[in-house]
Amino acid sequence: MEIRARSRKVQPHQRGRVKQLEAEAEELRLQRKRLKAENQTLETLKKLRTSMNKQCTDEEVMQMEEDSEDSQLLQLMARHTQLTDLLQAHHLIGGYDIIKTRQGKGVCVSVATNYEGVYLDTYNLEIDLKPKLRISRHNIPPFIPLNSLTEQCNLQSHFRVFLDTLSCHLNAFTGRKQQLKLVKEQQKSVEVMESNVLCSLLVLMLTVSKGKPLVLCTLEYADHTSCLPTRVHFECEDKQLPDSPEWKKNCSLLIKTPVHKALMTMKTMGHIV
Amino acid sequence: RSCLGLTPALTARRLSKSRKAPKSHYITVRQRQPLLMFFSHEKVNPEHLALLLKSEWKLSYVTPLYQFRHTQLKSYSRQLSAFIAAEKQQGFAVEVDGSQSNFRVSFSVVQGMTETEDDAETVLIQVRAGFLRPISEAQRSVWSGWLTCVNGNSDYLCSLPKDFICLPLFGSSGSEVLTTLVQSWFQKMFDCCFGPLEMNNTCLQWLAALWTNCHPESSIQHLKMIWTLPVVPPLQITYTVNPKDAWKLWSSVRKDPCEENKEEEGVSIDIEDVMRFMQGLKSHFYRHFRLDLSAGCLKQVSTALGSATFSGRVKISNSQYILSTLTLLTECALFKMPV
Amino acid sequence: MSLLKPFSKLPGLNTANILLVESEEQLQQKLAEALVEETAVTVNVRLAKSLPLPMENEEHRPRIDLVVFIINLTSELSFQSAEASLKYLDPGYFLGKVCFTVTKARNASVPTERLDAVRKLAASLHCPLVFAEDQTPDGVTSAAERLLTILKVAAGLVPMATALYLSNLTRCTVPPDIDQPSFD
Amino acid sequence: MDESIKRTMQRLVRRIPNQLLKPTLDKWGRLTAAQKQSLDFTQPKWALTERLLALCEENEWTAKHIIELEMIYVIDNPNQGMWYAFQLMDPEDDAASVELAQFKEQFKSHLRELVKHVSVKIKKHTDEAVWIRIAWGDGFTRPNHLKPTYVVHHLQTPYVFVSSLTSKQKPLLSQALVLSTRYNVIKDANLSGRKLTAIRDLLMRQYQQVFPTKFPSPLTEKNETVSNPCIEKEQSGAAANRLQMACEAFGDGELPQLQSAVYKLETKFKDPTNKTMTEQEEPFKCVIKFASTNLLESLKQCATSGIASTPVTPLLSSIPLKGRNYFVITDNGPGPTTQMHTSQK
Repeated sequence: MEIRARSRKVQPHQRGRVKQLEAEAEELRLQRKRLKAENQTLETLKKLRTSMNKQCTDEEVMQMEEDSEDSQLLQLMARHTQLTDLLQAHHLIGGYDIIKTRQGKGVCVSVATNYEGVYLDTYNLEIDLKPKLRISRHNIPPFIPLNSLTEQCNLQSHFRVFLDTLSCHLNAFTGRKQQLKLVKEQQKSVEVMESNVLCSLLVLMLTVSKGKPLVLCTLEYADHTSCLPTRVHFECEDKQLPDSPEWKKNCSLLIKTPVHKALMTMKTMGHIV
Repeated sequence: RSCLGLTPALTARRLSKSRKAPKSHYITVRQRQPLLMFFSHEKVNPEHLALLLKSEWKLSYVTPLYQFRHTQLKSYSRQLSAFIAAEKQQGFAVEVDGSQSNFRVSFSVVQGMTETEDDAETVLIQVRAGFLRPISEAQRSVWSGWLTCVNGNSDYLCSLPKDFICLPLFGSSGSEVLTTLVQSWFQKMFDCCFGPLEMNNTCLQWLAALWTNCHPESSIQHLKMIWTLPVVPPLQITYTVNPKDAWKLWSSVRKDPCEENKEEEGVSIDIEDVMRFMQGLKSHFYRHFRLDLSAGCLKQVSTALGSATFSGRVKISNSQYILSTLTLLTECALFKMPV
Repeated sequence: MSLLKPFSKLPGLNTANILLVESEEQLQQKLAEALVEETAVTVNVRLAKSLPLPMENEEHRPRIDLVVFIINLTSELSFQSAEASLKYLDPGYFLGKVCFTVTKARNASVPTERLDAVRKLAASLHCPLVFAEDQTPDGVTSAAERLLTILKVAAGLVPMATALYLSNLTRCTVPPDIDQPSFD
Repeated sequence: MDESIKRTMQRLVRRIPNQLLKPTLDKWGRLTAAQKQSLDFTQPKWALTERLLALCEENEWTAKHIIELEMIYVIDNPNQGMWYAFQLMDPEDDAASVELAQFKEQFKSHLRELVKHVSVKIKKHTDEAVWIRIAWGDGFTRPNHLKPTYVVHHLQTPYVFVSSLTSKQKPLLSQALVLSTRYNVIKDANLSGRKLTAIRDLLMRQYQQVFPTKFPSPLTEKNETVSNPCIEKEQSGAAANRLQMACEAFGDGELPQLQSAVYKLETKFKDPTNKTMTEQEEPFKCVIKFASTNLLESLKQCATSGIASTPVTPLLSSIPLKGRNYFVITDNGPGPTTQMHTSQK
């Protein structure tokens, strides 16, 4: 509210303003049109999906084809959403993609990672079954402690536990990586001073406002299975600043929420530029 | 090449299927048993021999020379010097190291580099660069080459008209420009042709076997072969075998020596032996890498006794086996002769 | 072991079917493209790396009228592979329905022995031997033309000529002295 | 001006190719606008070198500045010289939390304890790699800036890449590295090549690996070309299978560019047609070297074209799998096992 009020105060030229508003209105109208079209497509898709789920007869599909020109595309889109939903459900109940290889002498496990509903990298492990379980090939980066995980979780007897722990590590890692990517994309004023391949350490340079000293924010992710930092630390020439109630709040915000979201909130609050 | 020709000697141009095992010929100093009558040579000038062993030679074949006389080498020396000087004046870029220099050519006979009476004596050509002063210590050898015929096929040599001398193998070492000049002078003078002498798979395999066969007398240090496989980018495979193991394999694939009649002619080596030897090496490789070397091309063979590449570069490092190596190369060069 | 048989299937109308066998799969595609250019008859080309052919294609594979073995002379493997494939052909094919094509014969790395071996093989099986230039489009076209001539006869599309008759005229012969060492 | 600085500068300028000289100097940012203007990059190298040496004197650049320039050039052009990979083993508990500042300080102090005269410069590069330049001296001589050792390490990973290290310096560097990264052991990873990026990608698994999946393979789809209906490939299934196997063994897309792989074979000679050799007790000793401008690509092609049989032998697939290109192969004990195991040098 405060921000809006302030912005209203600054109105330079009335005429220019009218034009600007007109353009804005036009754009909004266009957007409405687009949204309507989109909505309709979604409606059709929904219909298609329900009919698909009911395993509709061919006749109905034929009917659909007459209705719209893009029916084929729509069909495909519907099928696609259906499949992604299935896949998501599969992962939700804790499923891994496992297939047999080399005539049953081995298996290949895929561990998919996602963060905030976005699918990220998929990692694979090829595992020999005999004489005992052994990872023969994988594409997991070397900084994920695969060897110690196999020992800790006892690969031989608790394969499932091993996969869950590994998945946990991988999801946390890709999640942190994604957060870093988002920070770089969304927060142009924030400078990433330091990070490492494991994304377990992040040093950010924050600008409070022009002319004021910069704040060096260090985030440590000592728990490698988590997307949230274990320690947040501020450094500033203005020694008082980190202890101010505002920044105390920022600190707890950063510890509780993913860094890109926390920074967004700090920005809207006006704590950083 | 004619497929219908019925004159056997002229159509069948392929390497001998068997050859004598190389014997060490101490061709420089040691006197030899007079009973080996067809080794007409007695001594090769050690200086010449050292020169032959020193460098790597680029090989070419030469068709028979018309009216070449071993007695007129002095005059050839003068004529070739003059020819090079003339070409230089015409702007032929024969500068060596940018220095203004005169080229002095000398022809000489390398006595004793023959195996049969039909072989013409080897001719050595050296080009030295001097600094204007005609005779000086500062003269450096800038180019050398030789023409030879060792154990040339007597049928072929005898079938040549009287005025032709056959020295089919030409080796050169030094600036390419000078090689071209010398070749063009020979072409003009003796109505002959030069062409590059590539060494095909069989020839290189023969060399590998012949050198390995020498191992007990003179260590080969290693047997190194280089193959290239026709993939993109090309894959080069260097196969280096321990000398003892190479020799063991070689003796295991040789036919039972009892069958051979061990006369003074020595043990003969059969092409079958060579093929079995190569097959053995290839199958050992295949067992490990499941990759078939037969799909590729043998590009180079080398041992401590010498090395040879597909493109026709040869180095002979050991004087004892120089004649058997040159015999094989002479044979290769003779295939290129017109019939 | 499944033999490829020349007469187990019915011929198609105005159709000739050719099988190109080449272990290196270098020339066969180019050659196939040149062969199907033919307009007078429908030419079907089947490509294979080696014989035997996979069983699952058995049913819809047309009758093969001519089998061509393409041998790259610079590669020993190429020759060995062709030699090994031969035993999967019904003897009936050797009555004029097999042809050998060699490439890279002019390459300096080719040992003369290998060409001799190919010629002996072709001669012993009473097959023609065609030399092909694979580097230039013209070379490929002319090789394709020569193969087409044989193919049309083998497919019975040329009146008054049979494969057996043609093969008697075109089969490879070996000079009598091929086994003698040089000059001796 | 110090003669050694002059020599270092001279060497460095000579090393940098003409077309890279301007961008590198720009990045360095030690030249004033006017000085930059005065440099004519179309001039021959020796003239440029003379001019830069004069500027060197004028601006009173010290060794520090020259080192800066050198590091800029080397970091931007990492695919030069020979790089060797080392592997850190047996981490301490706090190995995963070593951060840059701590590492820098520790490494420098540990190395200085071991060598009296040594110049160490550490720089963090944008791809999260830490670049270390070490100029070695000994008890009596000052650090030699003409032959520096370069070390590249990604914190929290067990790999270190080193170029131009002598055997005398190796134990010193090893000790400093082990201590400052909080590991216990460092060993030769048996991987080397001219391209740092290639050996890094191989060890960090930053290239496209292919795994068997139950979904229709995108590999086969990619290779289906529309061709004449009259042309049919009889063995397309087998070809697709070979391609899949080759991709599983060596990867897909752009493969790390290794130049060579060496195998020291000390295995029994076994050949059913050769009784004498098969009965030999001693192994057949030979060394096999594979070389290509892109070795993995060449080997992959061998497998797809059928020159190499599929499935690819573990010996060849070990190159990407284990991230090594030097192997010693011996038979597995005296038993009848035909399996070969690779053992460390």
